[in-house]
Amino acid sequence: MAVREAEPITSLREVKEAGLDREDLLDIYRHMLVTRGIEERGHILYKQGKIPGSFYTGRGNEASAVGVATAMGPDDWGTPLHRDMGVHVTRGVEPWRIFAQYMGRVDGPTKGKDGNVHMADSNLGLIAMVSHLPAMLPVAVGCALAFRIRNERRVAVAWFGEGAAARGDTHEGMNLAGVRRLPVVFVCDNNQWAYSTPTYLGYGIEHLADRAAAYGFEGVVVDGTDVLAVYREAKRAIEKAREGGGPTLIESLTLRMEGHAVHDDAFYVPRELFEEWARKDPIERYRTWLRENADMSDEEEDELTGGVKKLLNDAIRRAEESPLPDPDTLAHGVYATPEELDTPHHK
Amino acid sequence: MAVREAEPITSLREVKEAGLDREDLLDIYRHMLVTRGIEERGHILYKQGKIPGSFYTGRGNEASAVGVATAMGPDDWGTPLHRDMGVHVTRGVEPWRIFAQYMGRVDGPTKGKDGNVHMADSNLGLIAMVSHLPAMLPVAVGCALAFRIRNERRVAVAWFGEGAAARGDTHEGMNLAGVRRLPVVFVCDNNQWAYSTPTYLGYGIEHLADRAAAYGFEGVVVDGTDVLAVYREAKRAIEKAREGGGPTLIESLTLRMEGHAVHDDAFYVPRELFEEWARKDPIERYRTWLRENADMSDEEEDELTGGVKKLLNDAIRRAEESPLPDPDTLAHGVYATPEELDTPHHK
Amino acid sequence: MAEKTYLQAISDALRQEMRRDQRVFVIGEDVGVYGGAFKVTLGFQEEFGPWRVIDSPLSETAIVAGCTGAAIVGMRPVAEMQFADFVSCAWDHLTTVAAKQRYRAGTPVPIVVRLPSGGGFSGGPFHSQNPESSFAHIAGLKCVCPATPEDAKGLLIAAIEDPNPVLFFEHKHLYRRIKGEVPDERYTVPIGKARTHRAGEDVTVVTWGAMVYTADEAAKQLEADDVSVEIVDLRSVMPWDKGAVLESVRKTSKVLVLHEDTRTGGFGAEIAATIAEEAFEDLDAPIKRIAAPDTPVPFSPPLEKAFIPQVDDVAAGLRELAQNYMNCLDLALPSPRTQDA
Amino acid sequence: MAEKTYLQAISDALRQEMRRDQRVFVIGEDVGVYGGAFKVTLGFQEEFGPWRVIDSPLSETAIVAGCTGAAIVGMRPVAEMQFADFVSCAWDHLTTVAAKQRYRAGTPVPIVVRLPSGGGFSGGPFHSQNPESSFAHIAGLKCVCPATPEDAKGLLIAAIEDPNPVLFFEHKHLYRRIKGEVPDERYTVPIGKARTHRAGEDVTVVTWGAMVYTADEAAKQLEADDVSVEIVDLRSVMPWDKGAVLESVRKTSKVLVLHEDTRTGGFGAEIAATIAEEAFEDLDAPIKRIAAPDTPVPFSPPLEKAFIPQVDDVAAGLRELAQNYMNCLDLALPSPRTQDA
Ligand SMILES: Cc1ncc(C[n+]2csc(CCOP(=O)(O)OP(=O)(O)O)c2C)c(N)n1
Ligand SMILES: Cc1ncc(C[n+]2csc(CCOP(=O)(O)OP(=O)(O)O)c2C)c(N)n1
Ligand SMILES: [Mg+2]
Ligand SMILES: [Mg+2]
Repeated sequence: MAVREAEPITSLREVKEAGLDREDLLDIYRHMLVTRGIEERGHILYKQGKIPGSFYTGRGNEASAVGVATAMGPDDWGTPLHRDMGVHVTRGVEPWRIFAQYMGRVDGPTKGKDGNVHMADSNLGLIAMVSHLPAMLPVAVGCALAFRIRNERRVAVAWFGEGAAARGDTHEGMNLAGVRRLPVVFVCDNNQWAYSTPTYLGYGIEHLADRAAAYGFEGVVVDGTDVLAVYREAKRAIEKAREGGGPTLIESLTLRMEGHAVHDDAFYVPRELFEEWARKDPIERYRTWLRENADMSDEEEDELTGGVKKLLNDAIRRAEESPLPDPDTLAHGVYATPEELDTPHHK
Repeated sequence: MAVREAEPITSLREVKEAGLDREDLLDIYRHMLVTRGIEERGHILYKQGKIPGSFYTGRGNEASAVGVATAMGPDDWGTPLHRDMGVHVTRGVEPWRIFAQYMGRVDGPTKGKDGNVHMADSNLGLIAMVSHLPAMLPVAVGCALAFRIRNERRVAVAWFGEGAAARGDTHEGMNLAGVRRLPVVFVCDNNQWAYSTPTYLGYGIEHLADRAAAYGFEGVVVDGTDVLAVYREAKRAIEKAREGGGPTLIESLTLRMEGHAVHDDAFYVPRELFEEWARKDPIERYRTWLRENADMSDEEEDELTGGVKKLLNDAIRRAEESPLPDPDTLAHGVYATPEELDTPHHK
Repeated sequence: MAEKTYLQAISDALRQEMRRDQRVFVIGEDVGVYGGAFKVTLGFQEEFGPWRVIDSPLSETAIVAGCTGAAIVGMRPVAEMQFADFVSCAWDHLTTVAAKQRYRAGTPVPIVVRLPSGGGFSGGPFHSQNPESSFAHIAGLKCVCPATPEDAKGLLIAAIEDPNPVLFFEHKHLYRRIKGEVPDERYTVPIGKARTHRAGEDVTVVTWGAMVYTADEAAKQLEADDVSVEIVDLRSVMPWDKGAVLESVRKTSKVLVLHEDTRTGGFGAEIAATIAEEAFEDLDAPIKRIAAPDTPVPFSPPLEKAFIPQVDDVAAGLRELAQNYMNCLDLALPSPRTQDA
Repeated sequence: MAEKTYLQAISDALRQEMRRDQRVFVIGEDVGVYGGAFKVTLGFQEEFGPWRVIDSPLSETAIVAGCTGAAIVGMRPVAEMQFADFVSCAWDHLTTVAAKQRYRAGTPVPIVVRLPSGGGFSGGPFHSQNPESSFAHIAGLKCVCPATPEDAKGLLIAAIEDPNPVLFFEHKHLYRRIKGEVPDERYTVPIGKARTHRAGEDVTVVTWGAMVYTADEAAKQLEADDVSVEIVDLRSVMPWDKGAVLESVRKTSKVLVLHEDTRTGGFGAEIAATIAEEAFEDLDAPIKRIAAPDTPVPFSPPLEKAFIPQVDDVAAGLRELAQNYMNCLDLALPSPRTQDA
């Protein structure tokens, strides 16, 4: 079975059909700007020595992350990975907490216990990733299993990279989801590289979305720089899952626009490829679309970018005020206490 | 991509084209009889209390195991599983050693360290299975990798059950084999049940062979009760791999004709299914074919079955003479010594 | 109150919890129509339906990771490994995700993984193992190893209630062999509290699981020598009841740590090391460990018998300790320590 | 002979072996053009080509199981885990297949798995672990943990030569920090033999890997107190050099076991337990363990610093032991033991 290749979105009419009003469209833009802004600022903080450890960004993946997250319902759950900052932003994590996380401060979602994008706010329906890829994918399948057991109209979204697609966890999760037709959507962030490893050394087929057929569900390839097309495909897949139609595998094609992490200059990626994909920059592309199709005015844009700038400046300031964790808390919280389960999810 | 469904073999001409002469045809028959005989006798020994632990048979899978093993070259390697006694028999393991293995005697291939089909003679190009399924599949891929590194015209064969196809190891092994186009043939013993679990609870597609497309190689479904068709497909796949054509996934369809192991009466398998597949018994089917197409005479048949009977009687006698291991040897052999690597394979 | 096998106690406890709490479900290979390889969930699917008694694909990572996901959104999953040995296939998930999620991200993972473990039936290297030591080293997991039917029930319910990932090691050799009175009503046995299986004065045995019975037989042998043995059944190795162990050691001054898992790096080492650090001054003899030798579990009966600690091995160990004690008394003045110094 | 970093010693040793022996190949994520995450195989692919320096998919089981298959048919594979932490994804293969194949089936599995391990860089819970204790418990595996460039080379070559699966733990914190003279010619350091990193009389420290240097700094502090510390660098934890440890303990009568991995069930427990069993009469003080606390490795610098044993922690531990020794002398007659008895 050949996968379906999604068409780009070209007109406002199509967007409306997909369920977005103008407010939503601007929100999407704002989320993409905030996402990139957080990572750009993070990079600077890293260079200033304010962020310990390593530093990763998802530059080039903003449309994909924000597009999918926008399509999720408020009660849906997801397991975003290290290129998916846009998911956290879209679901409402406050940027200052992300900077606090980066800097290992107590107000980061992990309180300094873990670093960089290894975080999530479970009150926003997100589960924190681990390094091991893609260990969270079968966890998302487990969320979907619970939704199915309880007959809830909720969906889980599992992200994974095209490199991580080689791991057994991908397979076990997808197979279980397929055989039980669970309400889960798999989103492959195919950014063409896994660290220094190009796709042709990672797998022997053209489209990873073709793997969906091996599990009995649908696959679709979407241009990951087209936020509206990503949104439309995610929305379709999520609503299909919600209606009992089973999983979908969405392969979102982008290019990882920076090195694997801050220490990596990506010498192994042909320069022309970077140039080619820079021309398709998802934020620039969407900005143009908004101006051409949604009458985004100069004032609107200035207000928006100004707002983002202020948000980030304030966020960094607030994060820097957050203290480093007290070493005496080192051993706290290895085990949960019964009271912790008295949350809305554990009823 | 739809998988290819292999045609049955109907005439002697086809068989000759596939590279078998009449001697080979009778050998195949003998190997199938020996295979079933070993397991039937084993079952009796088990009931007599002479075999400790549990006991598994591959009844119904004799054609598949013998057919594939017959297609392998002498320098090829394989990792047969618990339904594949026919592979050991065809590659030349002496039956008395198998009985010794069953009974935990020192002359079994594992010297009493392991039981039942968890054995192999590495001098015959076989690697002993572990219980964990299908942990040996990526090991076979590793053999193929070595052949490729050394530019040898050798092939590895990896068996796995349709149930075990759900495990991550299957995926990782096939993905590596696919991306590197390694000389390995994957043989799925699809006997429709994984213990009590039917295929529709194991995976969400019709033919497991379809998974080959997810890794960029060919898949084929063959009737596992037709030893000659199995042989032909295995031969094709093995020679293709030998010529640099990469892996093939062969799904061999049978029914597990007994319970999962001796303690299991398989109440969960519809009786009619057993009856239906009993009519397709691979040995009976091949016997008829030999009589109709290869002029197997009564005398020939009697000689053959008589020979097998004697072989097995002698084998059991000899195995029973083999001593149980000395408890003082318990801790021997956990670690290998350097001298052990002075074997033909380690040059 | 009724007499039940260890197996029945586990089965009944699980059924009781499932009746009581809609959030509890079971998932594993062949747990449905077949009732699981050991029939612990026999009849469950009829009662609770196929979505609370889930026959999974042969897929340990998907089973356990699936439980984690379900737990995070509010379920109380109980996974069955067909044999404890196969949990190696879920090692990464358990140690990487389940064990660390609470600490890192503040997300409790209330899952239970049931693990039919232990040898004694010629199950061979892959159907006989006792992997509790490996998991007990991983912060964030709990490891429970009941020895009696009553504890099996109370600890299983405690495990399901516990907001953390709990590995529940059920010893297969106890399943049908061990019977005992089990209260009908719901109750929990606290995880981390040892039980004095046998009170004694002269030597302490610290053990758990099936070895409790081996120790008990050995203790009976020692009665003839007028040596009184105290058996501390840990009931869980993570957390383990250090207080109870140290208390017993302070009383007897001699200790034998016994387990069925292999010796080197087994959890017995932790117990012995802790005693050596915290009760050193109370000891009258070296801390003895008896455990399986450092080999895979062999299949053939004479080898397996030599592998699993037997009553005679334990009795011999106890005698040696008692003996050593006598020698110590002789040497009391001047003590061996001062001679070295 | 030339001065080299620990990293360079490993890289050069591997290159030397690959030049010498066609059977040796390397496989791992990004080991080719990129030269591996830590650049150990930088330039290797140019020299040896893409079939002896194999960029694998992100697939730890396939990498390590693939090595096993290749080894069985005659190769000498060296796998690289990008970080030691990711070896959890190959746990099942290593413990189920590689560790047991020789014992069960008589099939040697001569593979090496290189594991960049250890913390100290805010790598967080998944880029900082020291998983040697988990593997050391599994019979059939060997675990090597060199501390010096010279040992790193000699032990890596010994590991490649060894007919068994060897896990080679390279401490990342030593990679570029530690330099030393490394002979140019090919040589091996026997696996299982400890090295006296520092000779002393009063207290023994048993340790390995990066903690050797922590212990050394602490020992220097203790010089001021006139306490002479002996440091035994185990160099491999499986097999571990019990003889050398017991010998040192017999000399000093006081021992501190130190490791960077977490405490409970860490390999230090095995060492302490063995000493408590076999050198009990030689001890003048409780056996002390210093290790990381039982938590995942935290990311934020103040937490990570509190997690990894620091020089001051070790020095304090040594002082306490030395102190205890003094007390012991006071109490020598009558000894605390006889009071209890
Ligand atoms: C199991 C595992 N092995 C190795 C790594 C180290 N690693 C981190 S990211 C990465 C590449 C991931 O590639 P991909 O899945 O395509 O995601 P991308 O980083 O390209 O978004 C690797 C190998 C890991 N995180 N997990
Ligand atoms: C990893 C793992 N989990 C569980 C088992 C227990 N088990 C043994 S055979 C079996 C069913 C295997 O089914 P399949 O792969 O179809 O092979 P078959 O026995 O049908 O030939 C199961 C679940 C196992 N061997 N390995
Ligand atoms: Mg990628
Ligand atoms: Mg089957």
